[in-house]
Amino acid sequence: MEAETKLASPWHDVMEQVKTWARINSPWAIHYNSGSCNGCDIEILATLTPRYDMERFGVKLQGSPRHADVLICTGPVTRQSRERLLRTYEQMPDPKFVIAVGSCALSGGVFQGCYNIIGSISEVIPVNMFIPGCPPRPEAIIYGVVQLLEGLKK
Amino acid sequence: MESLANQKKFIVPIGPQHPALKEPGHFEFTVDGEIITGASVRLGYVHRGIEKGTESRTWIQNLYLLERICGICSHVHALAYALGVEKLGNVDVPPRAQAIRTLVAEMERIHSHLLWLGVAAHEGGFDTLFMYTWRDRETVMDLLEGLTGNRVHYSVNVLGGVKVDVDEKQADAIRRGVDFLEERTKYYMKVVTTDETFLGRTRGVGKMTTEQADELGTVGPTGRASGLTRDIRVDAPYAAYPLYPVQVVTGTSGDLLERFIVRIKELYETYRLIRLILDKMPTGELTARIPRRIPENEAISRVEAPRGELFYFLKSNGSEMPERIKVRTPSICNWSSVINFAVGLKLADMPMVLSGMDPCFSCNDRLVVVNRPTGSQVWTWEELRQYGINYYR
Amino acid sequence: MDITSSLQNAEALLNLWMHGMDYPDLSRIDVTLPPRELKSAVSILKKAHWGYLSAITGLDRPAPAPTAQDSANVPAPDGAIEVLYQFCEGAAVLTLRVSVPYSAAIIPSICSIIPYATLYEREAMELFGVTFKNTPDSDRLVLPDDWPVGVYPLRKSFTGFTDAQKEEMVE
Amino acid sequence: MTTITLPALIILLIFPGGLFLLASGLVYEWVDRKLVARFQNRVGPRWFQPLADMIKLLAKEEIIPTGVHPGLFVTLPVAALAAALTAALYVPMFGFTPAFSFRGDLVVTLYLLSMMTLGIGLAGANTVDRFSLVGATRTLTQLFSYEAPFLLTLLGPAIMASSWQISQINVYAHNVWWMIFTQPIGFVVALVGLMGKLEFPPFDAPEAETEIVSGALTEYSGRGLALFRIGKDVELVIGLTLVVAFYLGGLANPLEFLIKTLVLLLVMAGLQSLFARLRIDQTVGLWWRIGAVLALIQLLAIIIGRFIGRV
Repeated sequence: MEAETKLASPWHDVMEQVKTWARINSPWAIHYNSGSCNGCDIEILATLTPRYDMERFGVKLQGSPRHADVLICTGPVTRQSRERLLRTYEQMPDPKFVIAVGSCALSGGVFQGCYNIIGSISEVIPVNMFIPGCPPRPEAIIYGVVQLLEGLKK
Repeated sequence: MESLANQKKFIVPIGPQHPALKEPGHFEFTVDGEIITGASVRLGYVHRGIEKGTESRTWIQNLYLLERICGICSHVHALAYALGVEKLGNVDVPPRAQAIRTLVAEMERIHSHLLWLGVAAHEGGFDTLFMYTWRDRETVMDLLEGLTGNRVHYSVNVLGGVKVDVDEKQADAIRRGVDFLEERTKYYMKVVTTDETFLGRTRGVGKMTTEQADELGTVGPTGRASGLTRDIRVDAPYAAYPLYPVQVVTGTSGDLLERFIVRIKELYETYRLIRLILDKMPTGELTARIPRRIPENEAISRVEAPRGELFYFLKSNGSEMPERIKVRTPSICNWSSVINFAVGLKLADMPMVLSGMDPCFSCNDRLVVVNRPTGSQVWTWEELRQYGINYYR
Repeated sequence: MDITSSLQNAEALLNLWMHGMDYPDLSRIDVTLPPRELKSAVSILKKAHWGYLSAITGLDRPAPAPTAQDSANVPAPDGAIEVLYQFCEGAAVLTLRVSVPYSAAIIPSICSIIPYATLYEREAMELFGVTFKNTPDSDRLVLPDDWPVGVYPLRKSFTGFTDAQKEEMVE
Repeated sequence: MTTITLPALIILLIFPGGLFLLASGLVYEWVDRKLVARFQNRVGPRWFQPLADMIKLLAKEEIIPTGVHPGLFVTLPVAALAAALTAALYVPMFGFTPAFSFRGDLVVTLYLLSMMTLGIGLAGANTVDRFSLVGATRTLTQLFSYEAPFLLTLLGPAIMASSWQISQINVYAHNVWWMIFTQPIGFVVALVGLMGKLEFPPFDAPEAETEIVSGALTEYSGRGLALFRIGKDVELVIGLTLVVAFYLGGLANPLEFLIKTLVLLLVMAGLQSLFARLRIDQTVGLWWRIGAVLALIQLLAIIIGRFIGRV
């Protein structure tokens, strides 16, 4: 958190807690596929469907990076989509978080060594939460998101 | 709309992201007045260099690499590759393994068609149908997970056979699941053919006659909706399809509505096939030995993926690693057919034709560069659609 | 139309290049022919409605490594790129094999006959460095925009970027 | 009819006006999202979700993109929300008599509500981003298409009550038989018009998430977006009260208000999940061909009815 000017009164702590509470309970997400085999993408979309339904935790898939707090990205960043991934990340307003889903996003996965990929997402943008698995189950993705939100509490 | 420095330069906005079904692409039309004179597509956002990767991995490692080309038809890629390698090493696979491979291929077809039905409905703004289809798709995902242990990449294939067996309990679970899905598919057929707003978006859109479909080389349900009876399971039966004959499902009118209907009818056909396979499952062991070094040879293996014909060309040079593996995915056929189908059409028709041709197009980038002789402009897909609407008003 | 009958009439159609034919297995015919006769063969197939073009595959056949006893005056044989045009009719597969040396890798484009071959040709152009004469569209298909010109990834000579090149790529 | 008059300031800031209205807007948004989710067989958000969304958006960094008139960019959301809030003063919120009502406040309320949509349209047109440009054109095209039929249908009860004052129409509707039975067509067009005004599916072409990111509001983040979303919620509550006051037999006490509006919201949520999104030309076509004609027929029927009645 950027260092805010310290307000003397306890009012500041209350405001801080309310802000954190709001951020935990309504993490809007945007999903970016930087070259994934879309196995992870259909699992991310499956988390929004009736059986798993991430809307219970307030997660809503947004269209524009301007509206999103959490960037869920998949795939071993291909050279072509590297710049677009950066642009998406920069367009998102603070405070923003990045979740890398799938072993490709973590380490280039099975495509390690192919000539057109850069490897993992963390080589392009800072990542807050890694969710391994090829593809991770929807429960694992939800667990990852909840863990990220828990982390916010501190 | 800012004009471009040179026509070749194109700006790719970060559009709404979908589970991009193959490479997210990007279209470019050259227009003379209102008639499209040329069109081209630019892929490459998901190009990872897999074919080069296969040349530096052994035959067995390649199985896991090629399976991850596409998350929705992963079994079909592995099956085509395994059949090709078995042809190279001329190994014959026990019939029970072939039957299990066919069973998993058909279950994956259900999973892919239901997914496409949901995404197409979501693209047309019909979210309830999207939620319903994806909820029912969970049934087939559970069955696949029960059978193979994983929801998406099942890794059922091993060079020379299968590493998964179907016991009686799983067979009953699959039969019950298929019965439930058959009920739901009847409901979807009713929804797709009667819901007014949905018909408004799909009837008469992107009409393609049989000759055009053949001329443009469309494959899979998109071609069959125009009456092109091209289905590798019938033309060149592979795995266990000779034992379980398939009836080709074709439509006649060739518009987007017909493609919905053809895919839903194919689901009925798949349910029948699965029940047939489960009833007449041959016995025997599951794998056959395959040498580590495949003798020098060339092989072609063609398989019917949910989206159309998947073409594998394998070449070995006697070593542990393949000399060359060429993968031609079905989507590239549908894309190249759109490119040529677009010439001569009016620009105003293009948005509906593109989304009509293969709904997974619509998850491509939203940018269309219109190169007019007077100077080129960059339009978003939506502006093209807007242009189409004003043009017709 | 079972396999043998469709193979027979494929043979009949292409009897001009009878010498180049061989039968790797019972459902395939390979016809090797020089680049300049490619278009006429393809148009014969098209007129007879024999199947459809399923894929264009590139094969890199690098020059055999110059063995020790090769005397200096014999110029090292130039590597070749072989392009396979695979046509499918039912279960039968007819492959037209065209091979061109590295130095003069030019093949006439068949897009005038089969319009949808443009994507396959673009891909082969990018990845193998074969140029298809007067192909309608020669933009890049799959390789990224910042890919160095003249580097053809699917050739055997390409063994990936050195780390230095990778660094300068990433900024 | 309970005639409670509260000191004007409290009305404006606390009770039927400011804070309470915002809170009810949030509650109605939650009810709507929960119902649509339940229709789609999903669990749906928790009760405090809209509140959390709003606070989070307010706490987010506000990005003012380049190529945008900064003054306009900031004031538009405020103006839009202000228009929506003032419209609430003339409407019998929660069954209480409207705080301020004068002859002809029906037209003023409708004008204020469409000021809100105008604000969103201008916000979209203000930026350079192509998606919001298209979103803005769509919002405005849709505004011009549903405005006329919606106004005509609200004229019906006004003519019956022979007054332009919402509170009088409310009193009249309370005494006489429910207008929904005497003017069924008018009710249907008013309901569908309300859905068009609030851009619920099948009329959500202006912010079609799959086609143009989020339409006119693509460039907004943080405070601007929060204000616009709150404005939309308030518009939802006001729209519901208007249609209920006119067609479902007036509003006398808060309990009646709650029951009737929530039932109407249930009907609207059902309609929302039934239809696919209509293309913008289909929506405009639907409105002008069917909506306007039906509204005119209904109006004709009322005028003839009254004429026969008086003779």
